[in-house]
Amino acid sequence: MDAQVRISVQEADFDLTAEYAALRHGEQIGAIVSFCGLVRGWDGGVAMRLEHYPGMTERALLQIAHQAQARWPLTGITIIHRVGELHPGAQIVLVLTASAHRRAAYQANEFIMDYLKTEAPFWKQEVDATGGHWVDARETDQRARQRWEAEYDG
Amino acid sequence: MDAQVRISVQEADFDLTAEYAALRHGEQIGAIVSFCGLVRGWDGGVAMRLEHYPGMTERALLQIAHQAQARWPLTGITIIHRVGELHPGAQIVLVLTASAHRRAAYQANEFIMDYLKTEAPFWKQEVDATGGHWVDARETDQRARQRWEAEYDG
Amino acid sequence: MKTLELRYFARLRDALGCQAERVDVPADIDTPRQLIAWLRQRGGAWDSELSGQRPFRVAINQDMSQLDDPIPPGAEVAIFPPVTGG
Amino acid sequence: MKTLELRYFARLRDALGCQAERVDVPADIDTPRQLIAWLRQRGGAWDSELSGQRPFRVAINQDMSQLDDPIPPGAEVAIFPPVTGG
Repeated sequence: MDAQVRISVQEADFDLTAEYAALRHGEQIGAIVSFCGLVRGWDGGVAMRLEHYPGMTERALLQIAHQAQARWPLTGITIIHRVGELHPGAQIVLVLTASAHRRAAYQANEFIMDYLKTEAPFWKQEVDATGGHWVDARETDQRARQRWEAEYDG
Repeated sequence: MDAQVRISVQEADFDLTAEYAALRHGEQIGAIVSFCGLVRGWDGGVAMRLEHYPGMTERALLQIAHQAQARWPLTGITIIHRVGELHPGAQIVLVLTASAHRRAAYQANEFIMDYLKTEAPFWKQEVDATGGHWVDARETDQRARQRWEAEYDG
Repeated sequence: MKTLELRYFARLRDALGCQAERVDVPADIDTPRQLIAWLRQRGGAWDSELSGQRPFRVAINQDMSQLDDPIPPGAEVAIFPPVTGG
Repeated sequence: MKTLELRYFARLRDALGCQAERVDVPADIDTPRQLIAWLRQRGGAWDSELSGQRPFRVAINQDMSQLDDPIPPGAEVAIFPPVTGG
């Protein structure tokens, strides 16, 4: 099935409403799942800085979208990721998946986030009063991605 | 953890933006997942009529929210379900889950929809030119719910 | 005798031609299973719809219940088809 | 000799003090594993950061790659820490 795919890497904030409205059309969509990631605060935290690899980032996100599309019957996929300096509470990532069926929309959305966390070239730096500190990759994110390799989608 | 819980059964349409904004506060939320169910069209279909059991419906949805809350660390849960006559393309159900962690937000959201589909007293009638036809319950919805009974949340 | 508030919904209400009724049932009717058997004695749609050939669900005082759960006196007992919301 | 465009990101770029460079490598350097060994000969941070004690990833022409994938002539090869977006 051909899904409408939109990928954006941007400094600007995004608008869930507008992105949801853009995917909601026609009468064959039964489910739209959205994931919004927000910057969590931490003790002494001032901001989060997000670096990325221009060119490769869009390419990696598009590949992840295509993998999801190949695996589930989707009518639309939107992936927006912000870069630059973001303060606690800010929106950082948005993933929308639309499908005739709720399970496809849920599963594809979680799949995209799990792959994004391990395959898309973004790096976070936590900024506090002493400066910037690179965040280490988390083992739990690796495991979250790996379960899709073993799992037959149910 | 105490989650902010909002339940509504209503004829009026709902607004994803407003509901999302109501859950997004503080600096400890890392993930907000939303599910929007839409009425799908079908050949000759005119509308979907949704009947419910006033009183029990709210009670059942609240119980489902509390079960989700007991199972995952959530900061907020919103469940809105429309009743009455709805046309293809219309929004019918909205579930929002907010958490510090994305997996909790995803899993709780899917859990709530699976339980809602099998435990909340709503009944659908498809209306076409010949009148209204009650929709039969689907075996796949039963199975979707049952997997939560077996599954240890990962 | 004990008094129960019965409610019917959706396809089952249409088939039975009844939305709600107050009934006095024999004192020894303690469970939905016994109540259903008592209702089937009315014959016609009551007998055929509640025979179990088509699935139905029961709620006691607005909680989903099993066929052998106790029915308290004065309870609101609802009988309806499997739910189809969402 | 073949020419490669190297790029470094995030913590690794800071540690190496280098963001991007064009290098001429011996013609027999065909894979990221061989390229890494060649870069480590520079010593200092190059040797320690690329020793494998801290994990790193490699992309060839903007595709995530394995250590033994072929590097085409003129390729853009990026070396960076495991990603942490989302």
